[in-house]
Order: sequence, then C-alpha cells, then structure tokens
Amino acid sequence: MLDHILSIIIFFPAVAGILGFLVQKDSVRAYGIAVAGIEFALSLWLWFSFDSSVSGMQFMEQLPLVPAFGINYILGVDGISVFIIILASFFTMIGISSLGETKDIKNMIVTLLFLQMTMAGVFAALDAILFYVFWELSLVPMLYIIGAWGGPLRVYASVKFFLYTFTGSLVMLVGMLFMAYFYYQATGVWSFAILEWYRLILPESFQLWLFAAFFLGFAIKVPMFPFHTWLPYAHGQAPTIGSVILAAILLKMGTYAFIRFSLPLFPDASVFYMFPIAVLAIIMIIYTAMVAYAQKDVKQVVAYSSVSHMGVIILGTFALNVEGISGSIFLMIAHGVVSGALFLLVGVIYDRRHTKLMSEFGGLAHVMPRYATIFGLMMMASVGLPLTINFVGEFLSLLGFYQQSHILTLLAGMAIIVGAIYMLAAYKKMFFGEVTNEANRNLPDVNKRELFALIPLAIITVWLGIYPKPLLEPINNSVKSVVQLMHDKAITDEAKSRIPSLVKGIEITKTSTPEAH
Amino acid sequence: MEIGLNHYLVLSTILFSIGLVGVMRRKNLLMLFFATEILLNSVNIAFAAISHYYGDLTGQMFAFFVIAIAASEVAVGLGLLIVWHKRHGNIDLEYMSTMRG
Amino acid sequence: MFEAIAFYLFAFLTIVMFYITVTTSQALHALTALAAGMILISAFFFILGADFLGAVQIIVYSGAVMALYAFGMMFFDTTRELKEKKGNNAIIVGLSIIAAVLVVVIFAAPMVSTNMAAHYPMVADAGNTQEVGIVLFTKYLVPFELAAVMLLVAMVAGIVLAGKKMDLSLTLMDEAEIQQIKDEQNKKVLS
Amino acid sequence: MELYLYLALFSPLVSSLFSALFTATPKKQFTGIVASGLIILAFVSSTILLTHILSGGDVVHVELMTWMATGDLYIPFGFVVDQVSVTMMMVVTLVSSVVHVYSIGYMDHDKGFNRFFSYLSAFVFSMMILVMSDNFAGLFIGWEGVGLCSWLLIGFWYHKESATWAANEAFIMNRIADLGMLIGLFLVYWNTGTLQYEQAFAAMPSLSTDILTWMGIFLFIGAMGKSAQFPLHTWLADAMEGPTPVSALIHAATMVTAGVYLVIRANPLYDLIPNVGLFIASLGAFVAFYAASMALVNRDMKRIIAYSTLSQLGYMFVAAGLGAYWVALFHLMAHAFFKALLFLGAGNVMHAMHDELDPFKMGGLKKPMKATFIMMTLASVALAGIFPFAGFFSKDLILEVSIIEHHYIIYSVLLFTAGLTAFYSFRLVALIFHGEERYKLFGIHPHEAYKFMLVAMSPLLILAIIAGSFKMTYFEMVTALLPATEYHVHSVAMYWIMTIGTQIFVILAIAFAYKKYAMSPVTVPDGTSKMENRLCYKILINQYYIPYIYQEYVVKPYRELSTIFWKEIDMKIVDASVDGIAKIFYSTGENTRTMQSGNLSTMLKWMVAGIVALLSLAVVFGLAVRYSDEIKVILSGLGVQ
Amino acid sequence: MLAPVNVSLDSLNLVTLAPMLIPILGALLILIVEVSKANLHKTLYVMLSLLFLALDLGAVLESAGVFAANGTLLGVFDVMLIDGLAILAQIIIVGASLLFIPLALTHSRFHEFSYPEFFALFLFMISGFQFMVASDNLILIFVGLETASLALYTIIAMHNRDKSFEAAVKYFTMGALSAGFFSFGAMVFYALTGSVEINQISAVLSANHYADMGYVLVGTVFMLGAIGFKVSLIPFHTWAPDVYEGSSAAMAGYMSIVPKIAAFIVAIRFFEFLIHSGVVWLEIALYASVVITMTAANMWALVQNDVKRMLAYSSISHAGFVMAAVLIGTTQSNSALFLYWMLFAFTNLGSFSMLWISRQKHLPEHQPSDHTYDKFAGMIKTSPMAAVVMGLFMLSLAGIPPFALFWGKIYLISSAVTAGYTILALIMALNSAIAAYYYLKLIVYMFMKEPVMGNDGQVYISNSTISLQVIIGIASIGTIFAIIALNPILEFITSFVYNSGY
Repeated sequence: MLDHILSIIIFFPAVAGILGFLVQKDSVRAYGIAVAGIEFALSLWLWFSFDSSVSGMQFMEQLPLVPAFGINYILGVDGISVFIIILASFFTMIGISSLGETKDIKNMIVTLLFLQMTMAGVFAALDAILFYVFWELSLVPMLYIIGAWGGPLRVYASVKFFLYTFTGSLVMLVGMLFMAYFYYQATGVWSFAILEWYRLILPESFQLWLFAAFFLGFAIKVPMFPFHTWLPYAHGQAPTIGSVILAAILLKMGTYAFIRFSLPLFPDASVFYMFPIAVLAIIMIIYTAMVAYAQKDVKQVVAYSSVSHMGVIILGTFALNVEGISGSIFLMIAHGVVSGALFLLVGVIYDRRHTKLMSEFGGLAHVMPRYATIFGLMMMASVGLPLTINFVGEFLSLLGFYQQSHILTLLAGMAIIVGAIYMLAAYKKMFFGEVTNEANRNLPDVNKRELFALIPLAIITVWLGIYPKPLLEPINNSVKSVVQLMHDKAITDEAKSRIPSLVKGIEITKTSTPEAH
Repeated sequence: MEIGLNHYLVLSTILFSIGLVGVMRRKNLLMLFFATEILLNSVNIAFAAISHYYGDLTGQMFAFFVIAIAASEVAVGLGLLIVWHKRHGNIDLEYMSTMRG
Repeated sequence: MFEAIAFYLFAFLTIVMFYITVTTSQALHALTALAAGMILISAFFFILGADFLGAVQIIVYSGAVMALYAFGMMFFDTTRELKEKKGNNAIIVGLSIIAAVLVVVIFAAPMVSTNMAAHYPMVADAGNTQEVGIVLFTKYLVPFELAAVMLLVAMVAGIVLAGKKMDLSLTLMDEAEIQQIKDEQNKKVLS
Repeated sequence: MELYLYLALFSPLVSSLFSALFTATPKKQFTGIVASGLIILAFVSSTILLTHILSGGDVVHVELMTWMATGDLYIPFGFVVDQVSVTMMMVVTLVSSVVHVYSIGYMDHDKGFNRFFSYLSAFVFSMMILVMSDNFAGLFIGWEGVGLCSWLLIGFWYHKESATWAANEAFIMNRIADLGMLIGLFLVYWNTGTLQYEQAFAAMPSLSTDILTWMGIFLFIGAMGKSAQFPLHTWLADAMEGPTPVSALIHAATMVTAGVYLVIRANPLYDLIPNVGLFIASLGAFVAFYAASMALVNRDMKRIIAYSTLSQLGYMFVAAGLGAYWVALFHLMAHAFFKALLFLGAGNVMHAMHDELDPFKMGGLKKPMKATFIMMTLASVALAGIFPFAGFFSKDLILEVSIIEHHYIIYSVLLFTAGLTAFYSFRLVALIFHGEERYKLFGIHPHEAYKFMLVAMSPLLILAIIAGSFKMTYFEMVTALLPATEYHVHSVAMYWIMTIGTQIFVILAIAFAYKKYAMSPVTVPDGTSKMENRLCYKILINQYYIPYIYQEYVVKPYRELSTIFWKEIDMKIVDASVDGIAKIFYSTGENTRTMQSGNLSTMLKWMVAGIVALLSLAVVFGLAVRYSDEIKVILSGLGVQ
Repeated sequence: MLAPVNVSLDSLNLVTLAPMLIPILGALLILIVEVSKANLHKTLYVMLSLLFLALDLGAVLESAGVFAANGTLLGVFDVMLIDGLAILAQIIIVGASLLFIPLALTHSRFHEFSYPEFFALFLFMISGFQFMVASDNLILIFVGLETASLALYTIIAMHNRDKSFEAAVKYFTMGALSAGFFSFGAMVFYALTGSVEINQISAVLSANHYADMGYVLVGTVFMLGAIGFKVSLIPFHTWAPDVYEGSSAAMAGYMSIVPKIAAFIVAIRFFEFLIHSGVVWLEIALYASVVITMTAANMWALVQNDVKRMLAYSSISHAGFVMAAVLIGTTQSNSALFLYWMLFAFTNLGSFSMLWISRQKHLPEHQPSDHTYDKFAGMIKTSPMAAVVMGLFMLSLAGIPPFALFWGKIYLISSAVTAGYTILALIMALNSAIAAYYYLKLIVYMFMKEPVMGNDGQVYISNSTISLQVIIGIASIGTIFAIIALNPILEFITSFVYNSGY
C-alpha cells in the first residue's frame, strides 16, 4: 500500500466525494470530516514513512498513459512537495470541520473533496502534463466555491479568477509542449517527465523564452505584481473556506512550480531574470503592503498581505541558493498556515456580523478576548515575529537573497516594516478602543467548532516557529540537490557564479547529459 | 484571329461575375436561384472548352455532372421555396431574418 | 474565322442574356433570358465539339429546369413586376467587377505549361456521344451512380417538402393535438 | 550550573504561561504572587550564576537544540552565561522582580491584572533570551520578543486610543531599526559564515574594513531603534501611555538598554571600526543633550523621566562608542536601578493623584507621601551624579572617558547635560513634593502606596545608593570579557578639579531648580506666561517639532500614498487594464455581431467579399513573386533591407 | 471504331464501394418499407438505420483491416481511394451518426423523425459524405458533397417550423454559391493540369514547378472559398449560427461534426500538397483565416444570449482551430486533427444532446429562443445530475484537463510547436482562454444563479428517454475517460495517417 500511497492520497477524496453524493444531507458534514480526517491521516502516514535524509524523489509511481506522446502517470514527492501535500490535507480537514451553517452543504463538501484531490495531485505530479491536469482542474472547484457561496460580486470574482489563471497557464502549456519537443529532438522520444527534462541542457536563448512562458503561468497563480488583481476580488468574494484554501494552498502552486520547473530547467534564464523578478517581488512586497494599509475591509487586508508575503517567497526562490530556496519553501508552508488561519479568523467575525468592514468593528478585544488573542498571535506571525512559523521562512528567504543583492534585500526587508504597519493598523481598528458599535456589544466569543480549527493552527504556528527542523531538514536535503543540479546545468559564467556549487571541486561532465539545440 | 482557350476562360469568368452580381443583388429567391444557375453554366463553358483544347473528355464529364447537380438543386430549392411560400406567401429573402446576431 | 465570329457573337449574346437575367425587374423576362442564355451556351458546346453535352444542356436546362422554374413562378405568382430594394449597389458592382477584373487579368495571360497529356483522349473516329458513354460508364461509373442517388435524394426531398407531409408541423403541436388528428385520420380510413 | 541557567531562563516563561491561563478570568491575586515568585526564582538563579562567575567559574554555555539549519546556516538555541550576560541578567531579574511585586499593588484595581502579569513575565523571558543568547539570531528573537511585549504592555489599556497608537508607533519604529539589524545579521552571516558570537567575532579581524563598517552601521541601526536614539526616539516618550511599572521595567531599566548591550556584545566588531564608534559616541552625546533639553520644560511627569532615560542612554552610547564598554555596562546597571526607582516612585505619585501626570498640578506631596518623596529624591540625586550615589561613579566615569579619549566637545556637551539633568530632575522633585499643595485645587486626596510596594522598591533604593561601591569588583569580573581599559586622568590634580567641578556644577543646578520651583510660588501654566511664548520654549515643548514632522511628512503621505496606490493604481490602472483587455474582446464581439445581420443577401455578399479579398491578396502576392527582383531593387533603393 | 472495353472485375476492387453502398441500400429499404406499409412507428426506422450504420461501420473497419495490411486501396477505375484518411473520416462519420440516430427517440414528437423519409435521406447523406472522403477525384467529391448537402438541407427543413425553413433556405442558397466556387476552382485546376484528380494535379503542378502561379492562386482561392464554406471559415461562416439555431439541437450537434470532417479531408487532400510545394500565399491566407476564424468566432460567441447559438459560434471557432492542423500539415498535425475531431465529436454531441433533451415545444413568455441562458439558471438546484453533466461538457469544450478535448488540444498545439508555428500555437492557446469565458457563462448560470421562477427542473429532462440518456451517458463517459483510450487511438490514427502519406 505504501507503494501507492500517493495515488491513494490523490484519489481517495475524489472517490469519497462521489460517494458523498449519496450521503443524507444532514449527515454529510460528519462524512466530510471523516473523509478529510482519513485523508489527513494518510498524509501523516506519508510523512512518517518519508525518509528525510534522502534528497531525491520518494514513493515514485509510474504508469504509462499515452506513451506515444510521452504522457505518463508519474508521481513522487521530495522534501519540497511532501509538506505542502500534508498542509493541503490538513487544511481540507480544518476547513470542512470549521464549516458552519452553509447552504447546499453537500455540494460544498463534495467540491472541497475534489479540490483536495487536485491539490494533492499538483504537488505529487512528476509529469508535466499530469501536473497541468491537476493545476487546471483545481480551478474548477474553486470557481464553484467562489461563484456559488461568495459575496455579491461572486460571479465576477470567480470568472475573473478562473480566466486569469487559465490564460496564464495556457501560455505555460505551450512552454511545456516546447520542452517536450526539445526533449524529443534531443532523444528521439516524447516525454513530459519532469525528471527526464532535468537532464536537458538548453541553449540560453531558448531558456529565456521558455522561462518567460512558464513564468506567465506561475506568476499569475502566485500572483505576482502586476498580475495580482484577481486575488483581492477572489478573496473578497469567496466564502471563508474558499479564501482559506485559496490562500493556504492554491497560491503555493505557483511558487512551488517555480522551484519544480523554472529553476532546474532554466538555470541560466533564472539568473538572467533574477533581478527583474526580484524587482517585481519587491514591488509586490511594498506596494501591496501599502495597498493593504489603505483597505477598509479586513479580508482585503489579509488578501493583499498574502500578495505581499508571496513576494518574499518569490524573492527567496530567486535567491538561487540553499538558504533562500529552503526559506521560501518553508515560508510557503508558514504562509499557508498563517494566512489560512487569518482568513478563518475573518470568517469568524463575518459569520457573526455579516460584514468585514473594519469601521464596523472596534473594541472587539473587550467582547471577544479569546478571538482577539488568537487573532493577535496570527497577526504577529504574519508580521514575522521570531519564534513564529513565518519568521523562519522570511528570515531564510531574505538571508538567501542577500547573497545576490544587498540593496534589493534591504528594500525587500521593508516587508517587516510595512507588514507591521498595515497589520497593526488593522488590528487596532478592529480590536482596540471602546466598543462603539452597539451591534458588537454582545457578540459571542469563538465557539468550540471554531476553536477546533484555530487551536491546531496556533499550535503549529508556534511549534514550527520554535522547532522548524522536522520540515527544514528534508526541505534542505531536496533543495541542495536542486541547487547542485542548477549549478551543473548552468552554461553561462554568470549563472555558474551566481548559483553556488555544493560539491566543491567536482565538476560533472556535460557530455553525459543530452543537449537540445 | 484564333479563338484560344483564354477566350473561353475569360468569357466564363465574365459570366461567372454576372452570376455573382445576380446572387448578391437579387432579393427574390427564385431569381436568386437563376443566378446560381448562371454560375454553374459559366463554369460548364470553360470545362467544355478545356476539354476541347486538351482533347480530353474529363471536362465534359465534369460539365455533365454539374448539369445533374444543378438540376437536383433546382428540385430541392423549389421544394424549400414552396414550403416557405405556403406559410408566408412570399419568397422574398428580406422576410427571412428572424435569426441574427 | 467562322469560329471567331461565332464565338464573339454567342459570347455577346450570352452575356447580354445573363445580364438581363440578373438585372431585369420582370421575372418573366429574367426567365426567358435565362432560357435563351442556356440555349446559347449549348451553342458553345456544339462549337467545341461536345455534342452530347450540348444536347443534355438543351434537354435538361431549357427543358426540365426551365419548366420547373416556370411552374415555380406560376406557383409563387411572381409574374408581376418585382420590387427590389436598390440597396448598396456599389458594393455589389464593386465586388463583382474586382473579382472579374482580377481573374480576367490572370486568365488573359496564356498558360505557360500546356504540354499535359490527355488522360481520356478523344478518339478520332468515334462520335462524341460514344466517347462520352465509354468514359461515363467506365471511369465515371461511380459518380454516375452517385448522381443517380443524388437525383433520388432530390426527388424525395421535393416530394417531402412540396407534398402534404409538411402541412402540419408535429414539431409545433402538442401531443394531444397530434393524437386528435391521428384519430380523425383513422376514422376517415375506417369510414 | 546549567540548572540555574535554565531556571533563570524559563521560570519567567512558566510565570507568563501560568498567568496566561487566567487571562479570561477576573483578577486572581495569586497569579501576581506566583508570577513574582517565579521571577524572584529567576533572580535567585541569576545571583547564583553571578557568584559562580564572580568566583572565577567557567562561562556557562548550553545548546538547547537546533533552531534553523539549512545550507551552511546553522542556528542553535544556544545560551551563554558570561560576565556580560550575567550582569544583564542580574539587572533584568532584579528590576523585574521588584516591578512584579510592585505591580501586585499597582495593578490592584485593574481588571486586566492576570493578563498584565502574563505580559510582564513574557517580557522578562524575551529579555533573558536577548541577553543570554550565544548568537545573533537568538539575540534577534529576544529583540523582537521584547518588542512584542512592549507593544502589548504599552497598549495594555487598549481602550485608550492614545495607548494603542503609542504601542503601534513603538512597534513600527522598532521594526524600522530591526530591518537594519536584520541586514547586519545577513552581513555577518555571509561574511563570516556563522551567526554564533564566538566564531563570527573570531572571523571578523580578517575582513575588510568596508564590510565591517557596514556591519557596524547596520547593527547599530538596530540598536538605535531599541534604545530610541535620534531619529527613532519619538516612540519612547509616547510609550509612557503604558502602566507605570512597565515604564520602569521596559522603558527605563531593561529593554531600552538592549541597544547598548548589543554594542557592548559586539565590542570585537566595534573595536575594529573606531570611526563608527566615534559616530555612535557623537550621536550619544547629541541625544544626551537633546533629550535633556526636552525634559527641561515638559509638563508630564513620566515623559520627563522618559527623556531623562533617553539622555542617559546617550551617555551609555558615548561610553560604548568610545570603546569603554565596561563603563557603558556599568552605567547601564546603575541607571537601571535609580531610573526604575524613579519610575516606580512616579507610579506611586500617579496612584495618589488619580493618574494625574502634570507636576504643576501637584506640589507639597512630601507630607502625605514621605517614603516616596525620600526614594524619588535619592533616585534623583543618584541620577544627578552626586557623590557617593551610584550615578556619580558611573556617570563621572563616562565624562572622564571622553576627556581621556580627547573628545572635548563630547565632554563639554556631556558636562553641560549633567547640569541639565540635575536641573530637570529636581525641577520634577520640587514641583511634586515641595511648594504649595496645588493638588487641592483639583480636589484630590493623595495617599501613600501600599507598604509592600514600598518594601519592594527598597532594594532598588539601596542599590541606587551603594551600587557605585561595587565598581572595582565589577571591573575585575567584566573585563575578563571586555577590553580592560582603566580610565584614569593622568594627573591627580586634574582628576580632582574635574570631579569637584562637576559636583559643584551639578549642585548649583539643583539649587537653581529648587529655587525656581520649590522656594518661589508656582502656578499652573496656562499658556499666558512670558516664558511659554518664547520660541525656545515652544520648540522644546513641541519636542523640536519632530513628532509633528513625522506625522505630517511621513505618516500622512504614507496613508495618502497607500490610498492612491489602491484606488488609482491598483484599481484604475493594473486591474482596469486587465479588465480592459477582456472588454476589448467583448466589445469587439458586440460591435461586429451586426455582421451576422440575418439577411441572406448580406451573407452572400460576405462570401463574395471573402473571395474577392482572397483574390486581391493573391494578385498582390502573385505580382510580388513575379517582380520580386524589381521590388528588392526598389526597396534597397529606399533603404529597406 | 471504338475497341470494346475489357474490364476485369478483380481490378475494380468493388470492396471499396461496400461501406458507401450499405447506407444506400438501407435508405432504399426504408423507402420500400414506407411504400408498402405507411404509418409504422419511428422506432422501426431508427433501429433499421442503426443496423445499417452498424453494418457500415463494420465494412469501414473491414477496409481498415485491409488498409493496415495492404496500404492504400484504389478501386473502380481509381475513382475510389481508400486510404487512412478516408477510413478515419468514415469512422468518425459513421460513428457520430450512430450516436446521433438514437436521439430521434425523444419523448415529445418532432416532425422530421415521424417520417421515414428522414431516415432515408439521412442514410443517403452519410453515403454522400463517405464518397466525398473516399476519393481524390474532384468530380466524385463534388457529387458526393452535393448529395449529402441536398439531403441535409431537406433534413433541416423537415424540422418544420419557420426558423428551420429559414435555416434551410439560407444554407441552401449559400451552398449553391459555394458549389459555384467549387466548380470554378476545379475548372481552373483542370485547365492547368488537364486532370481532376488531386494526386494528378499535384504531380503535374510540381512537374512544371508551378509555372502558372496566377492560375494556381485563382484556383486555390475558389477552392478555399468552397471548402471554407463547408468548414465555416470566416467570412464563409455566416450560415452556421443561423442554421444551427434553426435546426433541432441534435441536428445542430451532428452538423458541427460530420459535414466538417468530410470537408477537412478534402482540405487536407487539396491544400497540403499546395502548402508543401511552396504556395506561400496559401499558407499566409490560411494562417490569417485560421486566426481570424478562431478569434472572431470566439468573440461573437461571447455576446450570444442563446446557448445553442453560442455553441454554434464555438463550433466555428473549433473548426478554425482544427483548420490550423491543415495549415501545419505534418503527420502529427493531421493525426491531431483526427484525434481532436473524435474527441470533439463526443463532447459536442453530448452538449447538443443536453440541449436536445431540454427542448420544449412551447416557450414560456420570458424565453425568446429555445435555449436561452436564463433557462439554465440554477440548474444545479433543480436538476443536479444534468447540470453536472452539462458542466462537464462545457469544461471539456473549454479544454480543461483531463476531459476529452484537452488531449486533442494539446496534441494539436504540440504539432504547431513542433512544426515551428510558435505564434500560432500561442494564439491557439490564448483563444482557449477567450473561449473559456463563454463556456463558463453557462456554468455560471447553471451553478451560481437562482432558478427562474416557476422552473422546477422538469424542463431540463422534458425530452428524456432511455435512448437519449444512453447517448449522453456514452458521450460523458467518452469525455471523462478519454485519457484511458487515448494511447491506442493515437497510435491507430498516427499509423493510418502516416501510411497514407500525410
């Protein structure tokens, strides 16, 4: 069973989702929690059986799908992807169990289970087409969640979300087809297997174009400035659960894909584009943080803060060294936990007041002290306080990028200032002061169901902030091999010098890898 | 002054263009069908001429089949017009624009 | 010389006839001009030695097709003067003239390559009808048969469309109405 | 000894967590007692560690576990108790023990009693991490931790707008400096390959001066924020919105000295870059004067003490910048005692006066509040540097250092500031305790604080008096780690002239203050007096207009720019362009759908038009092909390739 | 005198005629049955048609076996050409017809299906298409085309309401014009080469190195016009939306697949040799028309208010998309064409069948046409299963993986990439994004809006019978699980296309 655990993790929720249609409406929530719980247990099992000292892929599965065109069903996880899979199943569980009164709850739960399938699939896929399949498919449940359960502008928001990301990924698809074609030229067989692609050394000019094609797909997903405008709408309109999963997992697809595709496939292009991307990332960090500060809706604040944090992740990724990339992967998980929790928290107040405008609140700390405490903790984590989960990632990302550029890191480091500004301002508006709005006077504090979702997140936030090693070590091992691969594949001197070699003195001969032209 | 293939081709083209004019300007469907007959007939001249100048019978064959096709089209076309006329009492295409956009 | 005179004469007449066909506002004139044009075309066929084709042209077109159209005209009562909106004539004339000029310009140039072999050459001592027959029933047997099918299709189509079957639309009627009509029909059959 | 280390480190954490359990419940007296007990336990452990170190024991160094390890980076949770950190631990645990006990009384009627102790203990824990860490990353943890607790405690009365505003201001300003600190850390890591103090300092001498200079600058920027040096100083005065024990502990004794501690800790680095050191010293001297000048006219008791703190921090930086690290540390310690005492005394006064802060509205309180009067007077005497109180030993030493290092400007500034210090300290004392009983105008009946609060303050009082006598013991201990430069003025005569001169100057200042505010009648200023309309008074009372400038030229533009970014750029440019692309497609479809007019004639025309268009293309193309050579000639004639 | 013609029966390869003769026989049988006994129920004719189509498919597969063994087969004086393309196209034609015929068994009664002539004409039409694809002789292609078209016009008109007459007349008239174009084009090529067989034309033209480029271009223009009309390239597309709207939904779905694949075969046969032998103009013209067709049709589909009309425009766009394969003209692209069209057949038939199943006889007041978007509002609430299936087809049409059409799409785009048409590949990809918008629009209506008052969901299955459900079931299974069968299909297609020399 362990040989096929990834397949089980991917398809179990889908099968369960189909069966879920048959479950009676009032019982479906319990069913959903049970399924998500099993799924989470499966992913925990994956973690425990995961050998963190191995840098390569584990639990590989391979099944030919369309061998004539090189499409195969290849799965596998390494330190980079395994934790995001676990995070995904975790959030599905948390999300389903925190679902309150929802209309059409059965549809919601089935949709969430399908979404879980696609999320697990994206991070486990080692075949580009398989990856693309899950990547696109993940849009559909999210479209439905936003569009059916969202706010007044939900249709606009969901369609915008869908079309925007879809457009970007289509360009990426063309890039993938190009890669496969290069592989075909070099070896005479079609293949979309990522690990096979890693062996290709492309000329720099091709790398630049292909990188750009992939970049568009990933950047919209991330979302990077200036492709980010779908996100506030999506978050603003989505129901709580939609925002949680969108922020926690779906956005990570983009940054994950950068590490899985862009860096190892196009090391020279990565170096070439490093500074432009870093500038974009810095714009993301500072500009969106300022935009977040101007928001009136607390959910939009969290939404824009997501963009801002994703900027740090991008920056860490393009540090192109072990510290930075490890940091960015860790920050992906951290941001998933923290922003997921923040969206849950916003959902808590939205459930009670049906508004998210900060001007409606004020002095909530008097009325809902527990809520204020958890919110405060998560806010501090979001701000990047040491000993919370976010700090580890942010610190390592910035540390990593410092090797590439001092000035840009200094600018990017503004994240910790501007982040504090909008977060503290928002917190102050909501929680501090006297209770001015009578409607807030008798709000109930967080209830058990909500605590059940929030407490684990709070624990993780602190636990991984203090003791990140269980994650950081496997990530580190896998990232090392990626960085080494990039160094070996780099053809320009610039890239060779920018990407550190971890194996000192040993130069892998280039002839062993096929060259496309 | 020898009459060559080109003469026939040019003639055919001119007749074809006349047919096109008819197709474009006729609003009465019956008259419009006349114009389509002209189109096919003009091509037939060219086929016969080519056949003649090349000493090859294929062109005549083609013309032969074109005639058959034209005849069949007349049958179906008139059938359609009759159905329409029964319902609406006209065969003017100006009245046929319920579907658009 | 005779050929040239004939060509130009017939060409002129054909063009005039067809021109009348597409421009006249009298349906009857148009029909007559069309028939005349058809016959004139058969003259070309005779000039070009395609006797069989010429005969078919006269029989099928001037005979069958024209007769059909004539019936149609009577049915549709279009013998009176047609009122046609003289809309954007410029577009029509422009488009046709451009098309004609472009093609004519190209066709006026003689073909460079004329050395192709005839695949189904005319046999010197056989009549045109015989030649046609041989080719038609060997090489073009299948198209010929298919043409027969096509005519059958046209026939069936004509019957279906022009006959009574289309008078009542089952598509638009409710199930109850259909049943009622059926019952009535049955009664008639029984009585 | 590890046990004591852990006890010292973690008992505040336990205390914090224990108190946190009861945050949602009404006041529980025992949380305060348990918390205080645990802090005292930490104090005892620290004392044991101190004696261990004093008795020449080895440096205690433990590595708890790995925190971050990736690539070449390795950061453990490592803690070290050496001569410097043990000094700091002593200061921290002692002052916090006092403050904890004091707070049981001070916060007696506050409904956030339990929460307060939770925060306060958390602060102690963060501070302990800060001082005990054996690497920069751990320092940074503590650094941010104290920032967080400071935010929590300043904004403790979160219903007050001014308190929450001040809390946020403090946090954000500290963040600005923390960025510098972070960059400093990065510099250290990428140049030395480690963040452990020991290895990093060992590697530093081999680095180029440029890099070291940048390192020093960025680390010092971090220190500037935490120690509220100009221009990041405004938060400290505003931070007085917090409960007074907090001001005593955080904003006087411990947290604000973290910056000084950092410079002391990084002494191997700053030794290598004397230019930066000089800059630090100059800035310190400037701040010493600058803050003192603002204290002269201020009408808020706590703010006056806060400015005084700022001023004293300047002194410490002067010492640290000039390489006299042990002097700085010594002054830090001494200052902690008397300044905390001063704050706690002010707390008593506030309690008595029902949170009235304007000393002009008090006066004559020495009768109802005798003990407090004595304590605050002695603390002020210590602050002013009168022999034989603690301040004399530490502060005079700094003056000596500056003259020995031949920085006469700094010396004269500091000397002048010492006079100012004495003046404003006793202005305060005089206004509060002497003169007419102006408080009666406001109908207040002051009463002395609880006994146990006074008892709790007594250790500080004692230390404020006698701390100077430990100078040599301390010197011997601490110079095992810090550069052991003894500062002696070369000629004995000079030494005496200086010392006595300073003393006289200070005493004159005190006398002037008494004369002006205790002997002569004082009225509550109402903006009409001549002095209040003087330019220099206005500048000083408005804190040199710095907060105004920040508000007008930083905060407001930031807010406006944010709104512009959101409404104009994000919505109207970035988003609108995306929607615009979609709209282009949609409207093109909408506008061209008339092509499908439903009219058969039009449809036929379209077909013919299609053919004609293709034909025209064909002709153009055919001509182009046929005459390609000629076209090329023409094009080349036109200069087209 | 003429010598007697001796023809050995063996050399005729009459077996090549078998697949076309079967539906003709079937049609004749149906006509005879009708003559002998009137008023038989439509189920009889449906089943007869199914039987003959099944036989037809058997015969096609038989000839596929022959092709696999012996390669291209010429028959009956080389008029018939049974190569891989012909076989693949016939499989699609007959297969799609098999899926279409059961749609006649609706719950409500519709005019055309009540008359056996419909089934006879339908079978004639199929044989016409089969002749069209199984020959490279322009005469036979022309006659086959006209046979099929005339039957099709009649079938459309037999739906018997005003819109369908209008549609039939429009289609007919434009068809007549395009017949003129076809014959003119054929004439030009005949004038150039003295032959009407495509391989001869190709051989002669390349022998004289395209000396008469002007003639070639004129001929190509008219052929492009004629074929462009059939596959609905812009600006020859204008019939498509009206005809789709006028005919029944089932018929519209059928029309979006079968006539077009026949036309594609002709296009492949006719245009690819021209492009490959360097008629750059054709490449440019095709490029432009492909791009315009894809994009403009998408933009018009965006603004439609009726689902069927939207699907009509989307079919135009898909046709433009596939026409790119002809433009690219590699083995991979031609294989992609067939793969795409097979998968498209499933998806599009499925989605049109979903419209067909919801067809009402009488429209309510607020509903101006048969299948307005409003009609589907809130479908998930009232008829969840149908909504999911419909949504599935929409997603597939939009090219969302892993549904059927996605695989066709990537293979086709990949062939563009492989052949160096990078920009084209990008345009194709981005057009999918535009297209996604209007497919999503239906999904939005179905899943995210509240039902129109008084809609209890009955309307969505008002026409439902077992046979319709089976067809939709087959279509949706084909749409979802396409990936499983993809590899054998792809290998099959590729080998057939490759062995035919394309």
